[in-house]
Amino acid sequence: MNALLQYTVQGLAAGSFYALAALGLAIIFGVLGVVNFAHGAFYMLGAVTAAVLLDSFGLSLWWSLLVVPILMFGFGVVVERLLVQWLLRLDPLYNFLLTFGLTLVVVELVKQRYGVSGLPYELPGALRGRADVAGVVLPYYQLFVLLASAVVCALVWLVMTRTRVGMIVRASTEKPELARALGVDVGRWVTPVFGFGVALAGLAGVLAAPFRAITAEMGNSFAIILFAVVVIGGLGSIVGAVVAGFLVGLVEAFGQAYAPTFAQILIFVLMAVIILVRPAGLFGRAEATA
Amino acid sequence: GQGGPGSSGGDFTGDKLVLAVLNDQSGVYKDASGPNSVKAVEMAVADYRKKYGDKAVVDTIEVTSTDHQNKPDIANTKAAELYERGGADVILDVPTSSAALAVATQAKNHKKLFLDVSAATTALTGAQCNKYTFQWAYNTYMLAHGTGTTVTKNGGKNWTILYPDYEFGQNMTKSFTAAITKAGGTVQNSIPTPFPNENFATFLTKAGSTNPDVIGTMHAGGDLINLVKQFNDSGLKEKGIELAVGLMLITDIHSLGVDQFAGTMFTDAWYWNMDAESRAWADRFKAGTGARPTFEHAGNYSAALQYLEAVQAAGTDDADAVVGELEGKKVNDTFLRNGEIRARDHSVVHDAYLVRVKKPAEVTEDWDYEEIVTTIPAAEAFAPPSGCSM
Amino acid sequence: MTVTEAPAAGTDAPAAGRHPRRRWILLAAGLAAALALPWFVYPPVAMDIVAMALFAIALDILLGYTGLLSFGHAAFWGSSAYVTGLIATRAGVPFPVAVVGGAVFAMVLALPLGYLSVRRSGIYFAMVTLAFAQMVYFVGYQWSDLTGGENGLQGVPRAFFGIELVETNSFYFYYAALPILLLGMWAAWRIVHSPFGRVLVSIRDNSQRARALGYEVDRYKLVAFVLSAGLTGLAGGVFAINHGFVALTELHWSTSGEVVLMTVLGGIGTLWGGILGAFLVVMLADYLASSGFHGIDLVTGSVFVLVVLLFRRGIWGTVRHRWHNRR
Amino acid sequence: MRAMTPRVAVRTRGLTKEFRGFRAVDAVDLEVSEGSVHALVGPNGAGKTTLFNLLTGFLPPTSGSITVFDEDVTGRPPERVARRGVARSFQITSLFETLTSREHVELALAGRTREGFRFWRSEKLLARRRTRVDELLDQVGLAALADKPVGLLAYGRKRALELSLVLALEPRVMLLDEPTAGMGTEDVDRTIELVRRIATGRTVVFVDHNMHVVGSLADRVTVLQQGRVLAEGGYDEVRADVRVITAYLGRAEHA
Amino acid sequence: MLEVTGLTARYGQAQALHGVDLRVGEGEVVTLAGRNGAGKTTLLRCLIGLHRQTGGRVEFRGRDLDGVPAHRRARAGLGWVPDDRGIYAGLTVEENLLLPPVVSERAWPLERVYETFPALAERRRAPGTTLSGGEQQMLALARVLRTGARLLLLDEPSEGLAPVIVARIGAIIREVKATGAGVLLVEQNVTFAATVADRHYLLSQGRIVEGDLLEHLGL
Ligand SMILES: Nc1ncnc2c1ncn2[C@@H]1O[C@H](COP(=O)(O)OP(=O)(O)OP(=O)(O)O)[C@@H](O)[C@H]1O
Ligand SMILES: Nc1ncnc2c1ncn2[C@@H]1O[C@H](COP(=O)(O)OP(=O)(O)OP(=O)(O)O)[C@@H](O)[C@H]1O
Ligand SMILES: [Mg+2]
Ligand SMILES: [Mg+2]
Repeated sequence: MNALLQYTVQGLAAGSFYALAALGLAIIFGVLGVVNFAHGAFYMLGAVTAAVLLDSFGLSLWWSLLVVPILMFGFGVVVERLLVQWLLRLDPLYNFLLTFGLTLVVVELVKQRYGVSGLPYELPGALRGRADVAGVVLPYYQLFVLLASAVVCALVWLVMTRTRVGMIVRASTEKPELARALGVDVGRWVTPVFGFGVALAGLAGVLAAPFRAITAEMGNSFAIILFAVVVIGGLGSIVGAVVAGFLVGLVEAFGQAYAPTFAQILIFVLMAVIILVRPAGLFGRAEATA
Repeated sequence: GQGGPGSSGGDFTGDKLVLAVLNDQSGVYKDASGPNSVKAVEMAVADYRKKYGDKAVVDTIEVTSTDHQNKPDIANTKAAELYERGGADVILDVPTSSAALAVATQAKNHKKLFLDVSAATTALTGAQCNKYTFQWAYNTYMLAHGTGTTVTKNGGKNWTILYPDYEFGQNMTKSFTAAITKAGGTVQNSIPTPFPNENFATFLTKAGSTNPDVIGTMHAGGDLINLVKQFNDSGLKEKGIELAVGLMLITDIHSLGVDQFAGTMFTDAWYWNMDAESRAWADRFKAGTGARPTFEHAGNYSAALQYLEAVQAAGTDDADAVVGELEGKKVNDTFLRNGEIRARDHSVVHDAYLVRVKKPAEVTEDWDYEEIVTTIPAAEAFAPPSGCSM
Repeated sequence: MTVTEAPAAGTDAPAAGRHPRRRWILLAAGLAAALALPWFVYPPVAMDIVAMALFAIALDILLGYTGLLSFGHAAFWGSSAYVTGLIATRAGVPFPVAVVGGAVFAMVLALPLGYLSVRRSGIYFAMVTLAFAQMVYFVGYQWSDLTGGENGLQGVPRAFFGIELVETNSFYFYYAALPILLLGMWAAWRIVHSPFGRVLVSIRDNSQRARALGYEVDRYKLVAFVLSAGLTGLAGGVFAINHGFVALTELHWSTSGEVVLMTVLGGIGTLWGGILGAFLVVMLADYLASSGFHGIDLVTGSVFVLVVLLFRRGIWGTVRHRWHNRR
Repeated sequence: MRAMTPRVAVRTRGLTKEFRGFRAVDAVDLEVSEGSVHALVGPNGAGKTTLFNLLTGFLPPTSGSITVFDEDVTGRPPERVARRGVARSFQITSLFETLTSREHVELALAGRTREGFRFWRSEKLLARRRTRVDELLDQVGLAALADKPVGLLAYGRKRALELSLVLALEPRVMLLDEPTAGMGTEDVDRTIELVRRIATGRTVVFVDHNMHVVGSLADRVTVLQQGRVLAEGGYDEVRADVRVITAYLGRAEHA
Repeated sequence: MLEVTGLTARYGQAQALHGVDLRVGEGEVVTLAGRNGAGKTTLLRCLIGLHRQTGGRVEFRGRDLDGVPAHRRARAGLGWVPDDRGIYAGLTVEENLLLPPVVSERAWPLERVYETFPALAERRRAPGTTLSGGEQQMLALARVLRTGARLLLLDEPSEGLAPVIVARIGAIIREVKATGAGVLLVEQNVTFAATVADRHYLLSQGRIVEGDLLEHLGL
């Protein structure tokens, strides 16, 4: 029983990273129609930036949680202006390929600059330690990650569904020409949204920094699992991304506990099953007919 | 060139000697060997020249470097190309077991030398050994045996092993289990983990649930760092459970910081600050590269140097003649202590070291991370030859 | 927010070649180039180029002509390589037989994977194939008794009716294996310029409409998928024999990405583009590995970005487009 | 022309389609006799296109059944229905952007054969029916534009091509969704002529809001409203129906 | 209000508009008729700024529009109803209505929109594209009315609509006209056009041609 609870907490904590990053991926897809292959690389950049800031300026985790997403936002804006925007009106596959190429470049550059063995990162004192609740060990940091990710996800969901910004942003993507002809300044919105999605990935990266190996390659397998997450949740569905993120975290934890050999395959099997049973994903809208 | 004084032109194909470093210049093993291995080999060439001066049997010595990108298929093609077209007399380094095994096959087919430094698989000197392949620095047996035996003898009787579920991890686990059992300990549980993997929380919970004295991890690189970070955050350390690491390089400690690893034990093939001779060499190395050497860098230096010595003795680059010079030779150099190039299986055996990672307070300079606990004599450090027929 | 069925090829890839005479000239030139290649390029690398070219062409049947981006073709390439290697190692048959065995296996594997994948289109298809390929990769990984796991399948022989020259010399081996690959390319060419190819294009442009005309879209996609996998398998098998060994890399998603790069670089929906793309990518990798420049991904990635941004039609496609619009 | 007791070409029983609780088509019983021209009219959103989608298999019904010449086709996929001789045009133009008009018609002609799977044959196989293709294109006035990719054609031309594709399938039952939408008066009249010509010996069901078209073509008219059949009968009969006037035609048309 | 002189436009090599002259005054409803492919849609897209003009001049309320981006033109009071209706699948009916910004005091409040189009009120929470073709047309029209555009550019608004709805649209156009706004109505349904329009233009192969409209169309 304790073990079950323990695995649940660990699964949710692991799911926090997926949920946050997948949320960014889903928003970018929902708004720009871009499946951002580079999302894993942006997650990695978030972690690396945090590590570099700590090393060079002694910037603590708390500051990094604020500063890195802002930097990543700026980076996302540059990427969108420089690259992504030119392909927005084309088949989404082009941006998939573009960001695939971008991933190779970014990962390689980080490798060249910071080596491959990883960067050190220290957990701040306040978050060290753990609570022991009836035999279930709850490290403070895992709880913190869980909380932070839940709050951010909820906020984002509210913005996208309840505000005019969210609405404009959705319209701008679906038919950018028409939106312009209706008086919406599309260019003003697409870029910040992309930046925002990137910032979310960066935030996930910062949260992961004290907890995971900070290497240039850290985003690679993460990205593939993220795809599974958004397919399970339904591409472009914000709720779906978050729920599926936590779900995949749980599947991973329980898979590792009870079928370690198949733990990796399990997530993809889940994805295959979802595709067959509910092709649009748990929360996705079905593709229109005729 | 037409051969200067002392050269005996005709005995060298193309009138020159080509040492080809084939390794990962850009991927995960870049820091551990990578470009600095090339530097180490160049140091060996310089030292050889200095030592023999006019008496050197060959004038022109080239060092080339090739990136196998950690892909065994590229390693395979490149090795063939180096032997056939690049004029390579010897290939050095080659991390990643799969790549090393592929290169060994090429060495055998082309009847040219291959001195492996950075790959750990015992297959190179076991089932897949051949006349032209040598394993210079270490193997999984050495790693497991040193740590498993010594830690158990020091009181860590009950073990749980976490290993990445691929051949390296499985081999390491087998070797560890054998060593631990032989030393009087028990392995309660060995838990495979996916590879690569980011999230070890569940595995650590499982590993800790039986309250072992030691958790042994057979992970390397990024996985190892993930695991250690999560181990430190899991509370297992406070429960008095120790962590022993199967394979670790000084670059891992450097990247993660000493305090994360403080107290962790592992077996090293060489440490740059272990004595004055090593230190002197490491200082030269640092002057050239700006970094401290890993044992793989030193191993490459040693392999290149001994190869050149053998060429000097043979007076030719003919592979069979050089192999003849190398086989059975007893050597001592910067890297090899009490070394012997075993003729039976081409395993280069030498002293190994059980080391402990220093506490942050004990660190007095950059890269000063290790403290040698025990020196494991060459005869014990490596397994006797088995399974090799050339 | 719906996923468009639109083709990756955009709207300017013509349905089929409409210039038969020029086609024959090109074919002759291509054949001559293939025959001359090992004189100029290290033969095993030359062999890689041709094998990769067939791989890219096979992918293009899906990407360019059916509008399906498979990001998991490494599954067929790699599994055929393994099966070819295993047949060659264990049965000792002449290598063409082993290669055909590998290709057949790839097609058999493509049946269930294709059956599931073709239910989705557009970007979903890319992600689903990527995921399935990842599963195949893990299976290859875990099943190390058979595949050798991390170490790969070592020592695959090159048996060829006891003709020693071919078996030991990669220059002669090239000419022994070339016909298999050329046959595969010819098959691809035949497929896209067949009635079947026309239906594929119509599915790419508008699958709903194709259904209303009576075409069972999913079945056509599946057949295209299996054919593509078969040709991929042919290429992967030759590749395995050429190298004398098979690595897990062949199953890895980076291999899937690499072949997509070749196809896109050369030009989607052109076939010839795949050949050109394979040539450039393989030569580049080969050159960079010994150039002292470390960071092949930097180059590969930049090429990807530039091509997608500036020459979406790919090199071949751009040239052809210019040619068409010249008048 | 018509047989004494015409067979029923299309019959639905209690056909219903719900979208998340919203009934777009509600228990529709429809009978279309063989060889007749049957118009489906009704206000926007009445469920006409949805009914077409059900009849052609593009949507599975929530309940109810569909038979074509006494064969149950309920729930069959579109291509299977098409092979039973039921062909449709689309309200929103739906073509293959990179193919030419000629290639479209060739594909349509091959749709009922197995030729599409012949990946080992040359595509010249499809060009065999050249005269038939030319004839079909000529019928809709596209002969001169036959070799232009349809992506470059104006909207009205595309509508005409839609029609020729339906014709090419030589269907026993033709479902035309607003065949004259977006056409100028001249083209409308030409289309009426065309439909009348091809309707001989075939069964036609069509949707159109142009009462002129309905009046010129339809033997029978079914009026749908909110997914239900509001009225059915001959054109004049339906036109005079008070319920139809209030719900659909309005005063303007009445005048 | 709108002055178009010598407007030309092309698609690649092909010239689509060969110098169009056209004028719409305040409170005026002007029909633009012409056969399929005549260039009507192209003309409207040039006016709203989605297709680049290659020559000529477009003046709206005394201001030259050349180089003005589309969203500025919309804010200046051009309201476009595209031929494909342009309804957003990702937005609900109500969001579709609320998307464009209000540009003048003439704007219809939401209540008035729903009163006029009860079908939209009923389905306000449904995704826009689940509406039927006709409902979508109404939504597109309602959307520009809500912004209070000064000049409506309607691309075949009666296409595919039931006569009763067409009549209603006629009434709405008259209402718009009464508020002083102008309407440029692209229409093939001449019978309908005749009931609302003050003047007619006939476009043929990218040119405005002289003569009586009805005669030209053979009526
Ligand atoms: N994207 C395009 N590329 C090339 N030519 C085009 C394009 N769109 C339209 N055309 C051509 O421009 C001309 C005018 O087209 P336009 O759509 O403006 O006509 P229209 O009068 O609106 O016709 P319809 O009544 O069918 O809507 C046509 O000949 C058409 O073929
Ligand atoms: N995929 C769908 N999801 C939800 N509702 C739908 C869907 N398709 C159609 N509807 C609804 O069903 C009703 C009937 O739509 P349909 O398109 O059949 O009408 P129609 O009679 O063809 O109208 P029109 O003459 O305007 O084309 C409409 O209210 C529409 O909103
Ligand atoms: Mg309809
Ligand atoms: Mg138009």
